[in-house]
Amino acid sequence: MTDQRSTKASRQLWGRPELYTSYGQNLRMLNTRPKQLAVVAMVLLAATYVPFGLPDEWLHLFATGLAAAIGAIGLNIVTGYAGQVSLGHAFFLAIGAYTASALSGEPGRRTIGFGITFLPVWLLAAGLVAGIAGVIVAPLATRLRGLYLAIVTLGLVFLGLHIFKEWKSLTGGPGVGRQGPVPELFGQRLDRSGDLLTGDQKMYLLTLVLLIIFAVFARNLVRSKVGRAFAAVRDRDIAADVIGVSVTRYKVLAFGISSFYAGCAGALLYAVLGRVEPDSFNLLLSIQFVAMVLIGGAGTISGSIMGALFITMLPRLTQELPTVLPFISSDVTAPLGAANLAIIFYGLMIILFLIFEPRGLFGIWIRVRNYFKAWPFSY
Amino acid sequence: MTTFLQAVAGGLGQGSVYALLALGFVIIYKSMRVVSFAQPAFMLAGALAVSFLAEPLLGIPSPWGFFLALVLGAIGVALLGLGIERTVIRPMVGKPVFVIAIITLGIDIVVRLVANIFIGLDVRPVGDPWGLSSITIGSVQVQERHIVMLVTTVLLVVVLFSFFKYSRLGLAMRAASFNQETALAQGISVGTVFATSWAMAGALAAVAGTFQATGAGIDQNLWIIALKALPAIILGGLDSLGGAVIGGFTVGLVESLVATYQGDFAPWLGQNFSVVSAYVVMLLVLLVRPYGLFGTKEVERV
Amino acid sequence: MSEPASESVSLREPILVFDDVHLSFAGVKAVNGVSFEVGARELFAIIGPNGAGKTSIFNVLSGVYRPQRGRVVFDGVDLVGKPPHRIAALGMARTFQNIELFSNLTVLDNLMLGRHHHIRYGAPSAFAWFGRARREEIANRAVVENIVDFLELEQWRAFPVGLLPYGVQKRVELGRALAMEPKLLLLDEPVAGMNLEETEDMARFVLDIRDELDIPMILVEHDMGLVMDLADRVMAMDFGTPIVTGTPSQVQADDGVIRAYLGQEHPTEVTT
Amino acid sequence: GRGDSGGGGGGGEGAVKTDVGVTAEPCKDTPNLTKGCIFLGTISDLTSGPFKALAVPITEAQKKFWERVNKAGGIDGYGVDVTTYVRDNKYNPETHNQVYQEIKSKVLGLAQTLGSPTTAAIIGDLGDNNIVSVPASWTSAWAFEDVILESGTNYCLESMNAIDYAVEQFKPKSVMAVHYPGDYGEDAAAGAKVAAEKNGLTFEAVETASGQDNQAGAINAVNSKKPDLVILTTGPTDAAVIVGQTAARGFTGKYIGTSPTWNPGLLKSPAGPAFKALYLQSGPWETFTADTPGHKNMRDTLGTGVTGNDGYTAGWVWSYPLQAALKKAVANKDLSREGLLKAVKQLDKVDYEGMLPASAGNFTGDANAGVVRETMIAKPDDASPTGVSTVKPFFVGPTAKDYKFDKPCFQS
Amino acid sequence: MLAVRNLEVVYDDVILVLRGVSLEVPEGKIVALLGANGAGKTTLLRAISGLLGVHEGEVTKGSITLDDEPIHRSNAARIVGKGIKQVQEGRQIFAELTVEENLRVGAHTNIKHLKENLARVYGLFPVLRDRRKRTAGYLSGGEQQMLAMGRALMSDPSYLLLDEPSLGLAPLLVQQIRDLIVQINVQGTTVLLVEQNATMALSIAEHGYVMENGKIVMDKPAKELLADEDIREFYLGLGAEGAVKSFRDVKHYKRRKRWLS
Ligand SMILES: Nc1ncnc2c1ncn2[C@@H]1O[C@H](COP(=O)(O)OP(=O)(O)OP(=O)(O)O)[C@@H](O)[C@H]1O
Ligand SMILES: Nc1ncnc2c1ncn2[C@@H]1O[C@H](COP(=O)(O)OP(=O)(O)OP(=O)(O)O)[C@@H](O)[C@H]1O
Ligand SMILES: CC(C)C[C@H](N)C(=O)O
Ligand SMILES: [Mg+2]
Ligand SMILES: [Mg+2]
Repeated sequence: MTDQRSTKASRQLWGRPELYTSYGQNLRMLNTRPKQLAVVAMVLLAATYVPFGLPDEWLHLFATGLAAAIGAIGLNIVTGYAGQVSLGHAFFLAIGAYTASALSGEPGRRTIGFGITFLPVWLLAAGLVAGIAGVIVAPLATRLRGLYLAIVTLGLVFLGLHIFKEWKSLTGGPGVGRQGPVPELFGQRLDRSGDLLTGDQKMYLLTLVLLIIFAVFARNLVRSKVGRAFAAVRDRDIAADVIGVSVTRYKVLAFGISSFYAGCAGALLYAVLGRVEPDSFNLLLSIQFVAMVLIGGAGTISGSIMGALFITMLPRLTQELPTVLPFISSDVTAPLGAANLAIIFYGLMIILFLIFEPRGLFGIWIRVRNYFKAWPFSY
Repeated sequence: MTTFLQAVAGGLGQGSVYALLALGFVIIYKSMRVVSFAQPAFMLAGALAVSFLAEPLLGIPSPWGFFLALVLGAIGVALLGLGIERTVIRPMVGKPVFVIAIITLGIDIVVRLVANIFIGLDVRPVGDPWGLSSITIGSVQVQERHIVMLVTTVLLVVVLFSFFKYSRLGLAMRAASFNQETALAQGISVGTVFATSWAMAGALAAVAGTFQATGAGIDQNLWIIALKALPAIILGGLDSLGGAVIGGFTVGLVESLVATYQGDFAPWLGQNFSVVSAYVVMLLVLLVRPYGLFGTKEVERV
Repeated sequence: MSEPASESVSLREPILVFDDVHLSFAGVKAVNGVSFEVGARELFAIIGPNGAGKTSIFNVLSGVYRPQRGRVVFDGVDLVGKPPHRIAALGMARTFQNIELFSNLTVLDNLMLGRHHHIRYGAPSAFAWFGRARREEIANRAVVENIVDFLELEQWRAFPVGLLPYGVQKRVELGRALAMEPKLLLLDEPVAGMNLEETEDMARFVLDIRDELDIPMILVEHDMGLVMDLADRVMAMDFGTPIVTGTPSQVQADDGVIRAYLGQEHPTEVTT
Repeated sequence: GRGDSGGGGGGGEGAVKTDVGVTAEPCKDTPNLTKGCIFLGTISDLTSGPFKALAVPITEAQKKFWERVNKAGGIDGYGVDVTTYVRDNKYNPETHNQVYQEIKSKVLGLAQTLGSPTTAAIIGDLGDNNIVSVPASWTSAWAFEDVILESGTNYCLESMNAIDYAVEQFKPKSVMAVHYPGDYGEDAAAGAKVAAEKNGLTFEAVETASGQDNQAGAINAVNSKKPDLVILTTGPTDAAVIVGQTAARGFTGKYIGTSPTWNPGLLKSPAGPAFKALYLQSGPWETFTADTPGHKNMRDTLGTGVTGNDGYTAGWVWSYPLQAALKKAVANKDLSREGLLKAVKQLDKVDYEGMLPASAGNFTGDANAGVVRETMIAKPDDASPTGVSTVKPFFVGPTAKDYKFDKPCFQS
Repeated sequence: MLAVRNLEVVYDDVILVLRGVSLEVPEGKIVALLGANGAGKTTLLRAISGLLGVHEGEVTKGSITLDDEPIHRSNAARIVGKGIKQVQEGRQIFAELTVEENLRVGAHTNIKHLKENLARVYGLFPVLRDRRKRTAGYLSGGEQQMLAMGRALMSDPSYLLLDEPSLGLAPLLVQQIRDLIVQINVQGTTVLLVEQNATMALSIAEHGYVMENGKIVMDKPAKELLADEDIREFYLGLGAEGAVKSFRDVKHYKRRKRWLS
């Protein structure tokens, strides 16, 4: 049991053209050369070309998407991995957003503020408060299944909305809102343009770095004992219990971690967006996150990132329709103008997408990969 | 006492809208285990169809023209539901229910937007003859439209229940929802079952939408009311028709009573607490009964 | 038909005492006053008609059902009222009548799940991965590879179990139970639905487990050939109550057992 | 990278200085105005917010207003483009801020930023970047903001006048302000409170969020307290629910709504009879059909295709000061953001073509000097295209006349 | 007569499972289909009863005919309507419905004779009558198997496709099921029987097919199959002299099939 890399050292993983010389190597996150290269290339591109080659408006959008991706990973942990479909994500996003806004807000305004603008402090606090809320809510989840759970967590969103609307000193009230978290790092306001970088560039880089950290952590989690336990709880909870996985414990853990991610994402998202209005934390927001997870592919971290970017960018991309299809009016108010068409297109994309590939973007990637693997044979 | 009865009357009227919506949700759930997020759009489409039909039909003496429009509108939305089921939902049979649920959401977005274009900027009257007029029964002022809504709903529920009782469809629906392959192996045409359920749900949503629009007209945000049916169906149990009706009326009553009394007794709960009161009741029920009042418990055995 | 194992193997110091257990479901008495003991190296079999309560006994043992009455002492610990995962940690492992594998996971992951309570690190180490989590994963992976070898699962290791043939799935389930390093192994119809070749393989593994790993077992099975050939002792039951307990040949000859369960023809005889 | 700032237009000696949002190429719709193109952004409630029925005609009127300016030679040879950067805010401050961030690096100023709470969400940024903006709202906060080019009275004074009028007409004893949260509703409620106190009436404020299903609390408050007069500051759809439902349950008091609370569509709604019986509307200027030169120009420019709506009137009136400021900036040879702001501060008079009192349009400094105090009162009227006809033209009530501003009303 | 000709079935567009299977089930007969796990027996039954679609499977070649009328393009409901009914492998009952509701669903295509058929099934499986109002999912494994069988009989099918009906049943019940199959066959139902319990299947079948790897590798009258040396060794577990071997001996050797490629 103690030998680690000696005896059964070299094993070939099925379907992989590589030889592994130790379990450790086999267990690596990126256990093939092509995977390593692809990820390194992606990160380089994201860290160099994007921030310096694209206009600020797009960076802003990317930053939004990257912050959302952290939330999507969180939802994927509880829904995709642990199988507890939650429509309550908006609630946890809100808790994070408000914790951070209150901590970093200017004291003595209409809304509560403590003036702690140092980013790591409010980010962690946002995650922790949301995580604790998740742990408190989780015991419900152990009693409920499937859509019952989904709709109950939806109830959480509605109750949350009510509280946030009423608690004006925290949220500014409906239709008014408050300033989002103030992102400051070592005395530098990250959302304001400086001599070297614009605010959008800084926020983009910030969200990128944080997303990478959160994604790597999530990836570690899901390939560990904990991730396996989540899958067990998801697929067959009685069997999981019988082989020694405490169902309650792992459901609570999944909710806690997921909410922690949601809290951090909420805080970041609104640091990017700049303004928080309590009505935003509604059913639609929750559903958008579910859509991110499903469109990206449930149960994959990279899928969540793709899904989040896709869902955040799609409305903006459809705005470009008139430039591509000149017969569409760019007049916002025209019945079949770009604004309306963009929404229709958004709906259609979701429909077509999931009909064509219910496993999501990740599924498309798998298809492409399998196609090239099997090429030129069919069966 | 008058206040109480007035609140009950209003609650039952509004509850009938929730009950109809809840029935639609439950019928689809019963046949395919999916909560269809397209219901709000069907509701809006139905009200809209009725508002367009009611105008020319109002030549027929008042309430009858409106009811005729209502029937035609319901049939129209039933057909819409049928068409969407056939083209968009059918290919997804057997796929994870949450994927289908998100697809219904896509349908909702598209249908609702098209409806919005027809609604235009102003609130659109639905063409009902009652408006906000009310009659006084004893000392209680009851809105006429609430009486009509309640009566129609009760009639519809009776018709629906006898249909399920005397046709093979009810059982076939449940069978299809639990195990499509085995249902097929018993000779059940699962496709027909699904199509029927979508058509029925569409028609019910159309009626509910029209009723909701009496008294205030059709606004782009009318659909939000459909979400009130969600605590109703959970309360009653996702796959219980009776539960849907009871849940719907419960939500209506709870809301109305909370709106009436909470301001005096528990103002600290916040001004529009009535809006979320249904969810609170739902949570309380679920603490005791995880499958709602009448829902089927999922069987797990090793 | 071979001779039953000698008495010496069985009744030393029982690992399990099942004492007057009652379990009923809204009127159906699934287990109705059942008592038995299993010896430390024994292969104990339970037979009985469908619905006799065999699986229910397993469910009581593994904590899925809580009996209304009775005592279940496993390795000196009373199990009644303990949740399944605690019982699992005490060293009770089982397979299921209907395969209960995690069908989206690979064979290796399923087996690693069997190691769950042998892996000690928690969520914080899991996030960090490097260090404790990685070390323990590698160590436990080695244990799991031994089981893969033992059950001849090499060629299937990286497949999601949902795609595997039925017989192999049953083997993986056995492997998952073994990965738990149990003190008692419960097998619920391990060869149902298997062809002869697979049944023979399974018989071989069961014998190996007993001989090489020294794990006592309770076997529930309708394949009388297998039960009679392998078991040290057999308990036959009907309607939740034991009819007779004894050596295979004793049980096989019992009139009550023949009437309720075996029927007139001997199942393994063939008329050509 | 950085945003593509469209600046750098107009070279040559003695040229007009520009930075963001002014290009040297002419606008695509006005190739004849060769000096360049001034891009102005519009953020309005165009699809699904509570004020969409008002916002769409506002935006349309402004488009027509600037078309007319361009036809008449533009701003001294510069064309004005208000159609390229139009965004929908759904009357949500969060969305408002988001779309503002999207367009801010491309425009010189905002031809419209609709709503008080929404504009409040970006006011800091507008000030920091010297982005001169025309509000589509009338909150008293604008009197204290340099970059905001407001027109007409504010909700605070409007409500004071409404109460003074009601006191004169039907002698109410109790007043309730039912209002949206934020700088719109709270401003009106603050004014109502001042007037109620001054007139010795009991006063109560009830806040209500937008959305048809959020009105239960307000309806109950009105029905259980039964005030004699309700000052209503919401959106039209919510007003219909409140007025309709309270009337259906037997409420017989009066309502006076601030101008954006009204929409001609209400008369056709089920609540129509209730509105006719109970409702009056206050307003910052005469309705669409009035007889001033400005009103006439507006109607001519819009053409016969449109049905009257006071959204048009508002959009039209609000545009005059920006036209004046742009003119002054070009005359100063400085069309940069800073230059435009400087021009605004020099503006002591704007020609509203008679749509506002002659004194209106003073942006040089003191809030009390700049503010317009006249309002009018109208009542529902099926015969009028806008659904209302004037019952009392421009007047200043005693409360409003003496009121001194030292900060926005809702902050006191 | 039910006839399968040259059938090829593909799952997920790529997994070729049946490679040209031909088989005949003459009216009024019992035909047994044997084969190792994964040979494709269930797939063949699914193809006949029109249930491939649910599994992303597709008939790519060949035909299935019922009295010379092709049925491999019909949908499942229509095939059941023609009197072909499959008892799926592995207790596919409606777990959340009660026992009696399960039986009533079985009668979907034949509600006229609901009462008689219900009585008949309860007569055959008295346990089911006792458990009538119970949720089917909580039945024991064997009871569920009985329910699946009983449900198929509710529509009086003329062709019954049985997929491992003896799986998980007690020896006594296996005998009863065997008698039952004979009995319904005598009453006029044609049976295609897929079984791992070859002894049982061949003892009542007229004709037997052996399938390996998606192909029929042997096809003989049941009597001859019982005499076949390979069948005796690999399906019946009999040694050369006809003696039953003990599982205790399995350690010493591992059998390998000879006829396979
Ligand atoms: N959770 C439950 N709820 C209701 N009844 C149950 C439950 N579990 C078991 N039963 C009933 O208890 C009886 C015993 O079931 P059990 O599964 O123990 O039988 P078994 O001996 O394993 O039969 P088989 O050989 O068919 O698997 C059966 O009649 C069954 O219907
Ligand atoms: N839905 C499916 N998708 C892909 N492959 C499948 C599917 N169903 C079955 N297969 C494959 O087809 C082959 C034949 O399976 P089938 O179930 O028909 O075998 P069988 O002879 O009935 O076996 P058993 O005795 O285990 O029931 C197997 O290799 C199986 O893995
Ligand atoms: C014109 C209106 C849309 C203005 C809005 N009521 C506000 O001030 O917020
Ligand atoms: Mg059992
Ligand atoms: Mg099979």
